[in-house]
Amino acid sequence: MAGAFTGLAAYALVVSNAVSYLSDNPATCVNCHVMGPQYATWFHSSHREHATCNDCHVPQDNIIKHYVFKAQDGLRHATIFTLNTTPDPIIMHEAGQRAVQANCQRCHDHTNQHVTSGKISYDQVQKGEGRLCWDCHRDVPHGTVRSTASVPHARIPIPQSPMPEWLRTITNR
Amino acid sequence: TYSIVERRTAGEFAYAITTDIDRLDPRAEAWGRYFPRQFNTYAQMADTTFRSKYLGSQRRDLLDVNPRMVILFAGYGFSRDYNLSRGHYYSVQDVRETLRTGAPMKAGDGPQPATCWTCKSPDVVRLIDDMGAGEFYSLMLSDTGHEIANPINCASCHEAEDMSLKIALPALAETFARMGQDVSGFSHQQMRSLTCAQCHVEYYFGENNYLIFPWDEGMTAEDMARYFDKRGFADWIHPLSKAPMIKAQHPDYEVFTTGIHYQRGVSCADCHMPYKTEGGMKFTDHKIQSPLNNIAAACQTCHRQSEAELIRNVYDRQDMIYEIRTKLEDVLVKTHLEAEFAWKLGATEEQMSEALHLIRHAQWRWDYAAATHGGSFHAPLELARTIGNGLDLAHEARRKITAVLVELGHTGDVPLPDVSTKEKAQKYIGIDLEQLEANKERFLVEIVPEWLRLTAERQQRWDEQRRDPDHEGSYIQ
Amino acid sequence: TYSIVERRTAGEFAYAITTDIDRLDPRAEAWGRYFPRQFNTYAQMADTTFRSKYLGSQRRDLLDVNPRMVILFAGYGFSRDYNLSRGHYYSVQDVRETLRTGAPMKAGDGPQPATCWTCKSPDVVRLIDDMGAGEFYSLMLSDTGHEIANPINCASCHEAEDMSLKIALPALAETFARMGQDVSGFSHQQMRSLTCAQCHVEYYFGENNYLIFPWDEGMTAEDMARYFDKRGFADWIHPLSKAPMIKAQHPDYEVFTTGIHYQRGVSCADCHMPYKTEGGMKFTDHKIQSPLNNIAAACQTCHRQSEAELIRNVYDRQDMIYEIRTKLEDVLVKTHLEAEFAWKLGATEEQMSEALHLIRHAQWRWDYAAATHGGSFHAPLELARTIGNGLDLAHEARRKITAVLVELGHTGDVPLPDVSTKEKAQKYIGIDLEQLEANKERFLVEIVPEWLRLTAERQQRWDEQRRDPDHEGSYIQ
Ligand code: HEC
Ligand code: HEC
Ligand code: HEC
Ligand code: HEC
Ligand code: HEC
Ligand code: HEC
Ligand code: HEC
Ligand code: HEC
Ligand code: HEC
Ligand code: HEC
Ligand code: HEC
Ligand code: HEC
Ligand code: HEC
Ligand code: HEC
Ligand SMILES: [Ca+2]
Ligand SMILES: [Ca+2]
Repeated sequence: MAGAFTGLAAYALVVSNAVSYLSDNPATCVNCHVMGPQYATWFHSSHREHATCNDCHVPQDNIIKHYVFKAQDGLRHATIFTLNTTPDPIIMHEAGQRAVQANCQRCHDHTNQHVTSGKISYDQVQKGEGRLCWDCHRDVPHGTVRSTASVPHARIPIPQSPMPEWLRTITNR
Repeated sequence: TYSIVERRTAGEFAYAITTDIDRLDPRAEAWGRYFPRQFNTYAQMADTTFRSKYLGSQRRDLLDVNPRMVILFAGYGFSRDYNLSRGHYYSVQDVRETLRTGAPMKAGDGPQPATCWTCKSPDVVRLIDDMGAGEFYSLMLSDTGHEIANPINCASCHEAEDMSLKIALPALAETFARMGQDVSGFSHQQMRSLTCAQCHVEYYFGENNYLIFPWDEGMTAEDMARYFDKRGFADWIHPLSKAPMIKAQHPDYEVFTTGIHYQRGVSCADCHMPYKTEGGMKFTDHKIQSPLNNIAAACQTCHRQSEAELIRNVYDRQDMIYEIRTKLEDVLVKTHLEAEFAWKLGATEEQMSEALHLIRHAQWRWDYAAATHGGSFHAPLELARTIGNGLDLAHEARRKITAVLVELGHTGDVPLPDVSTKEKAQKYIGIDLEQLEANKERFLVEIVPEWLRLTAERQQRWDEQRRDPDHEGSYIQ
Repeated sequence: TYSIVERRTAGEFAYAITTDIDRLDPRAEAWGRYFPRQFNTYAQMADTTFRSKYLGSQRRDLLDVNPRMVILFAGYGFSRDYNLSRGHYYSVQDVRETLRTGAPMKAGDGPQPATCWTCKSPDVVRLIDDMGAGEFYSLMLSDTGHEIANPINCASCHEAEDMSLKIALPALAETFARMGQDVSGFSHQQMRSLTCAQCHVEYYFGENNYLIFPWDEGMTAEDMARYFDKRGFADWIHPLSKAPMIKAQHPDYEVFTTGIHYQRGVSCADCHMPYKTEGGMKFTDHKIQSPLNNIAAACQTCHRQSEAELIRNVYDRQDMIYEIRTKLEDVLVKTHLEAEFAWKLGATEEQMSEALHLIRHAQWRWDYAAATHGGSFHAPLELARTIGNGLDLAHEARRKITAVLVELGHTGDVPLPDVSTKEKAQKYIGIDLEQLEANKERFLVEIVPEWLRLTAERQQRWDEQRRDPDHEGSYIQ
């Protein structure tokens, strides 16, 4: 029983490419097509040349936190994706927002060092004591519309199908 | 059952499907076979439980909620019966049931022309394809009752070949053509609003009840008023004030285009038919309804605020518009009643003419704001502006009538009847609701079943022809 | 390489610079020495060339643009002189120059109390610190002319120690205290609007010209009207209609809080003092002005539309509000003049009282919308709602007066004077502009230079004390 469960879990992890969470290549995020809009908007943003998904979305201050966060997040995403309960639209969770805010500040510390916007933490924002970077920089980097409606014809790297060709032909009939 | 494996690739083979749907098939089921997701969400419109502060899918008796409308619409169908809409699924049924269509017991009976069906059913698309628009409009609603059975659905908005969006009814295309624009040149994004603009617009009946959208001078309340003035058009003469009135019907598209969402490129479908995900597939939610019943998909794709805050934003705007709209209604009601009093005292047409023109214009502005149910959110500022102008005109009209009364020797307050409830108001203007309801009941019991029988026969014939390998051409005719 | 931990502590020292600025030093230069970027942008306010459709920094004679205001403000200072503001840099100079402050040739002369200086200069902060607010307000403007010299600047909004934002003037803190709130509890984010709310708010003078913000019942036009009614307060009695009037002065903050930007957490500083980057470093642009002169920083960080489109958004809203506001003005002007006519025919107080109360309320609503120059953009819908209600009340007032006229035996139109230009209107209400201007000229030539001389002396003394190593305590006293 336990073995079967482990096996299933392993299968889900492999097939859903959850392991790819450990990589920094943006294309791995798009392994889930639900990430398509975010990829497409990022791809066309000024940040493409400077910051990958993980530069923003994963804590960068501490190596252990970095991987723990990745594992937790990756597992949740993989599970939700597998269980087919993806919320629409996807909206960043608290932990995610905390990490992103810190990452904006990490890179743009110099620019923001003499103004209060540079010192506002996620918790202060919750208390109404300031705003998140992307409250003003609303288009950075994903634009203001978080759905396929914004990028209906966006070209994103299509993930390699894990299905064998013959099986696909049959299922698709 | 889905697997992760399938869902990852599901996105790839979306709609290159060949169907055998006839483009004129007016039945949702016939199309729905190929598009189960769209059909299933479409069918959810049968549910009418949702109710927001002012709107929603529950039928609400608007005359009961707001009896002033009985006086404002006196002499016109809307003073008999006016409900909040229940949604596309009920479009045909609601036309049959409203007291505005009376009880036509035989073909050719009034009060309404076939034109009323136009925005209620894709059966109309079929009939117009067959006989032409002019011919169709010149019939009576009762002539065509047995032909019109399917509520608004797929054929109202889609091409059968590739499911692209289309303008299925003639009036919108004709209107743009008059203004030198070709609907076929509109982009897909524009079509996401223009399919709605086939119906959610102000209209009037021209010669032989021809359906026309009065946009030649522009789409604001002032522009359309000018259009009607130039043509000396009136929908009816108000029996109390004797003012030549213009009825505004749901100028949703017109008002929407003056709002910030339109200006930022947001379309009707973005809020009323947002994308939905099912098994990793994005498709368009065909349950067309109040977005307040679906905030997450309808608003939160663009706005990060909480549901509660977004709802508050909508209600705030609606509250503000209703507040000043009600002020305008109060003045208009008094003005009609005082005008009636002036006539009783022997006022002449000459004395009254200026005031009547002002009443016509003030009430038109009010109606422009009142008839567009979503407008208080779609473009609140434009409506507030229009209502502000209406208030100015209505008070001016009342002022003129007071002056006439003084000329006629009456000073001081005018004795006004009690019209504070739907019953009292309808009684005052001479509506015998019980009688109308009894007639309607007879019509629904005696006539409609026969219409439905003929429809069933016809549709069965289509299915047989479709299955018949020897049948040539369209299975619909 | 950074670590977040390091950086966050670094941030806290950002402005823990030790300066020798005295917190009461009212001179921008004294602070500016340490903050050249902020000072330089502050100094750019000297430039008054920018002009938008309705606003901007150019001085414009609003009575000339809109002579109706002369009638509406008859009997009150604003019918003499009312200009579009030029910006903080000119605040003191504009008070000296406006005809509203007359020509006080010696200390103690009227017409205005020292309270007028309050929102014009950080010298007031210094004086109040010294003598207390009550004492200061009870003086005359002319008593204190030699003490008030520096326009609004750093000391109006900042603590000297760490440059954090502060409420330097007493009225706002007192108002919140009355309502049970403590300003020191407000967050930094709120302070980005509240520093402005020290001045950009409706106010009135209570006993001994004490400065009060009438927010105890709330901040809408209706709420504040209720506040004044309860206290039987009137700023002045209108000489034509004899209505007890309330003047609305720039309720910018109040109106702003009803708009979507406030509701979404946007603060005054975001648009009027956006960040600016110089050498990759952000700082706050201290050129406080119309954001239309700086769309890129003020709007485009949040909105990706083109400059042209954003400007159009602003003008659209302003146009709509001005359209209905003007309608309201027209009715109000006629109502005052017809009321004057009724008095001339011998109307009694009893006959007129209802009408006068309505005039008071209608004009208050108009003024609430007119006096907030940015309001047509900050919260257009709230202003439209308020104007709509004003229209209803103004027409009702006019109606009442017509009824009085009929009682007095007058029917038909009232003969109205020609008040279509500033000159004609001022002549009608008995303003001798040439005389007022001549007096002002004498005041500016004979009195103001003496004030400036005393100021120069005082400020020089401060500098000497500051440089004097033996001087103890504050170099300002
Ligand atoms: C296994 C499929 C899958 C992969 C691979 C994936 N995601 Fe997700 N992601 C999801 C799903 C499903 C959700 C919605 C879950 C939710 O809202 O809790 C989601 C939500 C998110 C969110 C918003 C919710 C939150 O946690 O704050 C972010 C941010 C995000 N993903 C970033 C990424 C990044 C960065 C990568 C690549 C390193 C990535 N995702 C890879 C499936 C995936
Ligand atoms: C420059 C920083 C940055 C980079 C790089 C970045 N993101 Fe984001 N991401 C953000 C911010 C900021 C938000 C919140 C945006 C919002 O809600 O307006 C966000 C939100 C999201 C969300 C949640 C949707 C939402 O609107 O809340 C997902 C999913 C996501 N990002 C995935 C990705 C993926 C996948 C990549 C790489 C292809 C990526 N991000 C790259 C900053 C970044
Ligand atoms: C890994 C480092 C990194 C992170 C994390 C990052 N940025 Fe950047 N960002 C850059 C670099 C490098 C540039 C380009 C600077 C240039 O071109 O001069 C840039 C450019 C920008 C710009 C100016 C260009 C534009 O797109 O408008 C803005 C604004 C900006 N970032 C905001 C943000 C915000 C907000 C976040 C967090 C959501 C963020 N950045 C996260 C490195 C980063
Ligand atoms: C209150 C609004 C606001 C907040 C909050 C804010 N910014 Fe900015 N930011 C601005 C404005 C305005 C500018 C100047 C834009 C210009 O110069 O046109 C700017 C400029 C920048 C630039 C330089 C862009 C360029 O084109 O050179 C970067 C990078 C940046 N901000 C990053 C951030 C980061 C990271 C945060 C959060 C720590 C943040 N901002 C928070 C308003 C804000
Ligand atoms: C063929 C005419 C027609 C077309 C096309 C049309 N509508 Fe309608 N619509 C109607 C009619 C008629 C009703 C009222 C039906 C009833 O309640 O009897 C209605 C009702 C509605 C309602 C009210 C629903 C409720 O729950 O009360 C909404 C919302 C709506 N339509 C939106 C749209 C949108 C969005 C589009 C385009 C995507 C559209 N309509 C296209 C005719 C049309
Ligand atoms: C140009 C299109 C159009 C024409 C023509 C039209 N309608 Fe409608 N009708 C609509 C739309 C759109 C609605 C939904 C309005 C709403 O509630 O927002 C509607 C709603 C209705 C409803 C349901 C709600 C109610 O008002 O009680 C009835 C019944 C109705 N129409 C009857 C008629 C009749 C009778 C006629 C002919 C006199 C007619 N319609 C002509 C578009 C049209
Ligand atoms: C009132 C108008 C209207 C009606 C009625 C309607 N649709 Fe649609 N339909 C739309 C719009 C708008 C879209 C979105 C098109 C786009 O932007 O690609 C759409 C999209 C679709 C698509 C494309 C895939 C998708 O989900 O976006 C299919 C398939 C479809 N509809 C099937 C149907 C079927 C089947 C029916 C009848 C049960 C139907 N439609 C009734 C307006 C309508
Ligand atoms: C496709 C994107 C999109 C959708 C969907 C959308 N909005 Fe908006 N909304 C916008 C844009 C763009 C603006 C204009 C402001 C701006 O430029 O950011 C706006 C403005 C607003 C405003 C301020 C305008 C005003 O009248 O004061 C409100 C409130 C609002 N939206 C609420 C909603 C609600 C509620 C819904 C759902 C019923 C919704 N929006 C759906 C994009 C959208
Ligand atoms: C930005 C979002 C948005 C867009 C775009 C939009 N609407 Fe609406 N609509 C709403 C909201 C919110 C309501 C109010 C619903 C309520 O109060 O329950 C509404 C109400 C309505 C109603 C009345 C619904 C009812 O329950 O009776 C109709 C009909 C309607 N809209 C049609 C349209 C049409 C047609 C268009 C395009 C011309 C359109 N809408 C565009 C958000 C939108
Ligand atoms: C101490 C009082 C005071 C404070 C504090 C104050 N203002 Fe002012 N403001 C004024 C006065 C007085 C004027 C008119 C000065 C003149 O033209 O003579 C003015 C004028 C303005 C103008 C018109 C500028 C122009 O070019 O015409 C703007 C915009 C403005 N203020 C915004 C703000 C903002 C934003 C804040 C807060 C960050 C603020 N003010 C704080 C008193 C104040
Ligand atoms: C509560 C703060 C406050 C008080 C008290 C105050 N003002 Fe002002 N004053 C302002 C603000 C804010 C403005 C800018 C208004 C605008 O143009 O938007 C202003 C503008 C002005 C201007 C320049 C524009 C014009 O109106 O011609 C003059 C002159 C002026 N005030 C004189 C006075 C006088 C005289 C008094 C006393 C009767 C006074 N002020 C009392 C805040 C105040
Ligand atoms: C009308 C109000 C007002 C006046 C007058 C004013 N400031 Fe500011 N100042 C602000 C605001 C608002 C901020 C932004 C504070 C924040 O959010 O951190 C600010 C920020 C600052 C900062 C912090 C760094 C930055 O750029 O954000 C400094 C330093 C500063 N001001 C100096 C000055 C100096 C020097 C003067 C006089 C020349 C002055 N200020 C006048 C309102 C004002
Ligand atoms: C700090 C961010 C921010 C700044 C700066 C900002 N806005 Fe907005 N604006 C918003 C938000 C948030 C909304 C509300 C709509 C939404 O939720 O997207 C909005 C709404 C609007 C709307 C629609 C509301 C309405 O009245 O219909 C307009 C128009 C607009 N902004 C124009 C401007 C202009 C012009 C400027 C510059 C003078 C500006 N904004 C500055 C964030 C901002
Ligand atoms: C979202 C952007 C935004 C915010 C936030 C905002 N304003 Fe404005 N403000 C404007 C615009 C746009 C104008 C119109 C400028 C024009 O027409 O030239 C304006 C005009 C003004 C004016 C008249 C300017 C003149 O040229 O005479 C004053 C004073 C003013 N605002 C003060 C404030 C105060 C005080 C606050 C906060 C309580 C505030 N504003 C918040 C955008 C904003
Ligand atoms: Ca009509
Ligand atoms: Ca006042």
